[in-house]
Amino acid sequence: MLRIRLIEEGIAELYAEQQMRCPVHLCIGQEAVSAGVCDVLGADDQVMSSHRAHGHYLAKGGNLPAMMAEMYGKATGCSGGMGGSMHLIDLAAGFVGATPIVGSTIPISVGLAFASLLRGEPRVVVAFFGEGATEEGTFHEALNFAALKRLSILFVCENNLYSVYSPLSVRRPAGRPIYRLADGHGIESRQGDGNDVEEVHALAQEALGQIRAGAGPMFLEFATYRWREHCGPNFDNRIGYRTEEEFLRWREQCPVERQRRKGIENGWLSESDVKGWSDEIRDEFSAAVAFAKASHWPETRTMLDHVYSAANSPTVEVGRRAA
Amino acid sequence: MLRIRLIEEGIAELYAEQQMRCPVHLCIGQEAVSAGVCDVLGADDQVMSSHRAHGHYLAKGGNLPAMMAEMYGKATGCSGGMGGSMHLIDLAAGFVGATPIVGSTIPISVGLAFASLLRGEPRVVVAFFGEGATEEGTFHEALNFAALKRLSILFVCENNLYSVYSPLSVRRPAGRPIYRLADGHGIESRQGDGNDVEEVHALAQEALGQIRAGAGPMFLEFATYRWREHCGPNFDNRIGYRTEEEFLRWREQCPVERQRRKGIENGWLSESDVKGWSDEIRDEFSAAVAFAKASHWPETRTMLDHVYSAANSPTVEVGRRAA
Amino acid sequence: MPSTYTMRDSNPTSMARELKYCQAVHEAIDLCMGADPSVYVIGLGVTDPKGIFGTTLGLEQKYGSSRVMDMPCAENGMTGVVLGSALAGMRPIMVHQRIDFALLAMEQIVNQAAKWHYMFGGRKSAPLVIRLLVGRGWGQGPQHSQSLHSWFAHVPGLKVVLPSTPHDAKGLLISAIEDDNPVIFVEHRWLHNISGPVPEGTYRVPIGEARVLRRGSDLTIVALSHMALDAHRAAQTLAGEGIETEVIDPRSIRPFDEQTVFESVRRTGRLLVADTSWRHAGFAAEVVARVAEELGGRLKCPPRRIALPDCPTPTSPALAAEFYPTANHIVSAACEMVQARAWRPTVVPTPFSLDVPDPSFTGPF
Amino acid sequence: MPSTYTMRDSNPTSMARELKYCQAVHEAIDLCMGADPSVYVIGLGVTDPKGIFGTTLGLEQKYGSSRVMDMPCAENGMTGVVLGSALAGMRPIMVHQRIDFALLAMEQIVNQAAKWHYMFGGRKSAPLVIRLLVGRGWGQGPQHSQSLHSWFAHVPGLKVVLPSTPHDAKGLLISAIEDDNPVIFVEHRWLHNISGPVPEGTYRVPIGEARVLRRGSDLTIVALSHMALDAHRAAQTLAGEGIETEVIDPRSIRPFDEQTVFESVRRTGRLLVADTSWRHAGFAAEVVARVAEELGGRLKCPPRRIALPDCPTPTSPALAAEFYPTANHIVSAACEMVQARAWRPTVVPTPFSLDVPDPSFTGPF
Ligand SMILES: Cc1ncc(C[n+]2csc(CCOP(=O)(O)OP(=O)(O)O)c2C)c(N)n1
Ligand SMILES: Cc1ncc(C[n+]2csc(CCOP(=O)(O)OP(=O)(O)O)c2C)c(N)n1
Ligand SMILES: [Mg+2]
Ligand SMILES: [Mg+2]
Repeated sequence: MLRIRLIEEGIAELYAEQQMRCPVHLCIGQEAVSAGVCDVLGADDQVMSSHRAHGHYLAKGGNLPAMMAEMYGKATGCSGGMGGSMHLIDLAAGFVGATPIVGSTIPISVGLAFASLLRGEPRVVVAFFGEGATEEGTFHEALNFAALKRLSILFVCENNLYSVYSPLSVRRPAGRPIYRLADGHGIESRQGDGNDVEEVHALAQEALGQIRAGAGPMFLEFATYRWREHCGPNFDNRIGYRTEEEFLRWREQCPVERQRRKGIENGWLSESDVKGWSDEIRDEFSAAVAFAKASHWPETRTMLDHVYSAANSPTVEVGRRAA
Repeated sequence: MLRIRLIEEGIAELYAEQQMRCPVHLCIGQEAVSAGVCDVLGADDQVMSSHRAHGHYLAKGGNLPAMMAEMYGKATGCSGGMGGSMHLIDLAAGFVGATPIVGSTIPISVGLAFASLLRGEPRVVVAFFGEGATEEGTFHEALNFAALKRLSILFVCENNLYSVYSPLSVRRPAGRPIYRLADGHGIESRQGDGNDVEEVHALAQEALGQIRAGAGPMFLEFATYRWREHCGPNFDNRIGYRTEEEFLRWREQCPVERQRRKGIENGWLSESDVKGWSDEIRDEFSAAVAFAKASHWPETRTMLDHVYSAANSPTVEVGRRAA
Repeated sequence: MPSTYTMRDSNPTSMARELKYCQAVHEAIDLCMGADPSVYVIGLGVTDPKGIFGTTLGLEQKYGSSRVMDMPCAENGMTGVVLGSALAGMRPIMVHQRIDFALLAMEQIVNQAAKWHYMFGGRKSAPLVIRLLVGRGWGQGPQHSQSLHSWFAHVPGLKVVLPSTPHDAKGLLISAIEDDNPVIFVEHRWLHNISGPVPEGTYRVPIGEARVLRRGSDLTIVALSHMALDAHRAAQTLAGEGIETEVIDPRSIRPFDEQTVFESVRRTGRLLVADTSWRHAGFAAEVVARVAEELGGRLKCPPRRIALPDCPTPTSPALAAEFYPTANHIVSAACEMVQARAWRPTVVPTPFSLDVPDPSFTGPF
Repeated sequence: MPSTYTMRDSNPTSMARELKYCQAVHEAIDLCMGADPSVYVIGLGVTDPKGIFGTTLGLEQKYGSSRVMDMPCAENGMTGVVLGSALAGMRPIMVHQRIDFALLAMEQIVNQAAKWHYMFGGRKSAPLVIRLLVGRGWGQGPQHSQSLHSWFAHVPGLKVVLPSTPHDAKGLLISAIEDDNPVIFVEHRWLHNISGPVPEGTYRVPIGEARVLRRGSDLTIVALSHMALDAHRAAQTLAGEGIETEVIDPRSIRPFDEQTVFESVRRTGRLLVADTSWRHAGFAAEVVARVAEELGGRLKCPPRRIALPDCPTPTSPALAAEFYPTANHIVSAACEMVQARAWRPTVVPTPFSLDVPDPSFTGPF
């Protein structure tokens, strides 16, 4: 959690250099969900995410230098520079992919879980998404199928109150909580404080236990808040779609700070622990950035390399210039 | 209800002549829903439907000769022969349209209701659809918006257990009733016997009352059963997707017969009433068919006439041959 | 009049077994399922008594319901599901009974599946076949008969095939299933009943190779999908008029085998393209454009296209005959192009009439 | 280097007021909303502080939140809602910040809206404008920068416009809003900041009329959307090399004004088409095909197309320059076509660089 925070802050700081030339959606303020959920996952479990994916990628063990190189558009990036911040992947870590069309990775995650069922593989899949994604029809189609096949999938919705600049009030009927949609599909659901990593952890653990026991899909809705602008490194509480007060209220619920305080109050954490970790993380981040910056660009002659997989592709060779 | 039944049976009989050259989806067995719901609607209320639309069209007061002419592909058809059975319309009767892409008229109906809200018009819109349509994401998108804006719309789902040949068991999780999806969206819902026209009527009346009072959308799920094949005039209980026994059980619940029996037992209906009406309806149907058969075909030179509305169309005239 | 139309190869292997197109599709699936346990079939109706016009009949019984399965009516979400399963090692074959229904699934097909391999730098491929059926006749009408293959052809990352013979249907479907990329497999409803020679066992028709259905020196006809039949039939009539046409079925429109077309047009000097869709911004334009770019100055007459009139499909049977171009249209165009004479043949041998493919086809559906 | 690029008319009305393209769009909406209470605006972000790149800023304040409104993230369903409202007398303007998001709405747009008037025999029309934005640069990547206008052009029942100047943006949007048919209005993100003369008040640019941006006798360049800017810039360079190009912006690709193109190519004898999308099965093919059909034999050299390479949009800025064709590509092609010489200009005056439209544009978004 601290690691995600410091890395995201590091990105925010460096973004002004204009060398990360792709849209970034930071999860500062929401780290507890990534951290708490992924902590209960095994190496073989799989995760997918959407545009705001850094936290999920890192928490699942995604390679940091490869992520930074991806953001710098380098050939050493996790997607070879083809994807940028919105298209992260680390198959070795079980991070199967993130793409930025709202809602679209939810059915794909269900497909992973479906394959596990067909292949008799015991893993659990976690689909992370924002509350905006629950407005897309494909979310419902995915939930229905997951429920129908009783798939081993955990749906994790980070309800940060906004979809870009749009508050919940213009998007769903007042008084109808998000998790109730999952109930409608017959999927067991829980709501929790997404800024309390222990609560997230506990709910995730309970859910994973049930899912692994074969109870079918579960749905967790976590209340949380994004601190920075929807897309980009800055604070934007002054542009009018939300208030500074609201932000300050939520900042008091900082998941990192709450956990730090709890640890120190309860004696299982010391300031010097935090300091030590922070230094380590900053070093790790600096090294990743250095790696990214030093990496070479994808060469233009490779631009058409990955349009098609060449393996098992009994296709007549056609000119590279066009289809 | 009797009228719908006799007309549908008349269509089934004539279909073998192969002069109605378009797919037809008969509602025999399901008439009580059309009849019971539309009975509580006013002339200014609006209805939309899908592929199985004859009952809704007729119950809302759609013109019968125009419907028959449409099925015969004639220029006098309600859609000028361009649409056939799956594209019925009668604007004068408040039947705004039916199209056969599963689920797609649901959001369009919501759009009608939204326009009523924007324009301050007090009407209620009814969207008829099968239970298969509730699997489409667009159904959920439509329900969410209707709930958000508290629109004056009644969703009527005819759950006839099948989507073409597919039973419910391959399409939604066991034990999760359809109406619960509407609950999930915060839309009040009821379930009823769709083969009991009085129950349908009562539920529709209650719902319409609430909606007219400004309570927002409501959802009614009616259990019913289609007697004939999904598409076409025949019985198909022997081809394997359902049993003759199931069909016979449902045929005992014939909505027309139940109502007839009730009327006669309670003395407000006589056999001669039924006989008289039946004869009238058959005459009306025969006249409509005669009109349809005698009507002229759309002329080939009109084929490109309605691609674009010419009214308010400040478009440079281009050759008719191509765009 | 035969009850099914048989299109023979220009070099028929006379010993070859004949199958219907729908049987050829069925056999391809059957063979691939037998060979590779990761292949599965999913789609509305694939397990039903009609078995997608016979193409999936009996497969559930043979391979079990975890390999051949129906699905909820949720085209976009289920395409995502199928894609996800492909990322996890399965090789799904998804079926939509009409291309029109797949309009709901464009996001998953075009944004996700088509780009998956590329946008993740080649880390993962998405082996996935989507069978899309094109409806026609018996009042299918505006929403059940579109032929939107040119859309898919526009999108890098997809492969798009539309075989017109049973032989190619089987060979291309096997190639498609074995391919590690998403392949759009377009089947015209009126092809399902045609018969032709189909070898036994597994064989592959490479994706991206056109097929010359008939050799000729006067005019090259490039005809897509069901139009290949009309072109073939027209060619017979034209031969009687002294016009020798070369008929090419591209079979794949992404990748597109331009060389075969160029080579032919270099010889004939004339190009006619027949498509099952609308003319404007349709695939026929691509064929004409490529030839114009490559051989512009060397053509003996301007190229031409035969396609649908610029309107949605009208439902009335009275308009079906006018809406769909036929072998007659091809014959007329060819006469004008080659002999500069106007001739509209009154009768061309055709098993088709009005709005049905052959007498064995009666409504509904 | 100017901070915004100004494209002047070949016959500039020197007194005319200048507006940015985004302001022109804004003014068109504002005027139509003022004139007709049934016009309303809906889309993700139309009421937010950015106001769709300024095109809807302040409209909610002026007309109220029942006429300018945000919506749930539900593109297909909301398109159905918007269509339904149009059937009930409203004149909606729907906005999608990227064409890529509208892939979710293809069913409602193509099956329903496009065909409504036709399939019900002309009983009802669906007046409806869908603004689709095309992204580019700053790592928009594979799913935020597609240019799928050719898809819509293929579909009878739709009208499709893609203006390249502020003047045309305003005039065509007013025509679109007043039109009783569904109109797809494509805005390239990199056009929003360009300036040009825009008359005050309501005026209409008819849908289906091309605009000649520049007269010339040696080569006709048909350039779509943002490529019209590149073509215009290339034309200036080419003039210095003794090549006079005629630049045509079709502005509408359904209906398509072929006559203006034919008339031009008849004079110049040469055709180059520049599109913002992929070449294969894209709209440029239609332009080439029509010219080949009409003027085939009379061309002085084969026609050519300039379009995107056949891959999804790569995100890395290192590839952006290679991915997007520029004025340089047009200059090179023109030199080859007209003077049969290979020349790749090293510098063409351009306010653009790498992956951003002009220096005032910095990420994110
Ligand atoms: C289908 C689609 N529509 C719209 C967008 C534009 N968009 C990008 S992120 C976003 C907000 C999504 O909100 P939410 O799911 O709550 O995630 P959050 O950004 O709050 O983490 C939107 C609307 C998109 N990417 N895809
Ligand atoms: C989007 C879409 N997918 C599939 C179909 C094919 N189809 C036509 S009717 C139908 C069954 C729908 O079932 P339901 O909604 O329950 O209506 P019913 O036929 O039972 O009245 C299907 C799947 C279609 N028309 N549209
Ligand atoms: Mg959110
Ligand atoms: Mg049903």
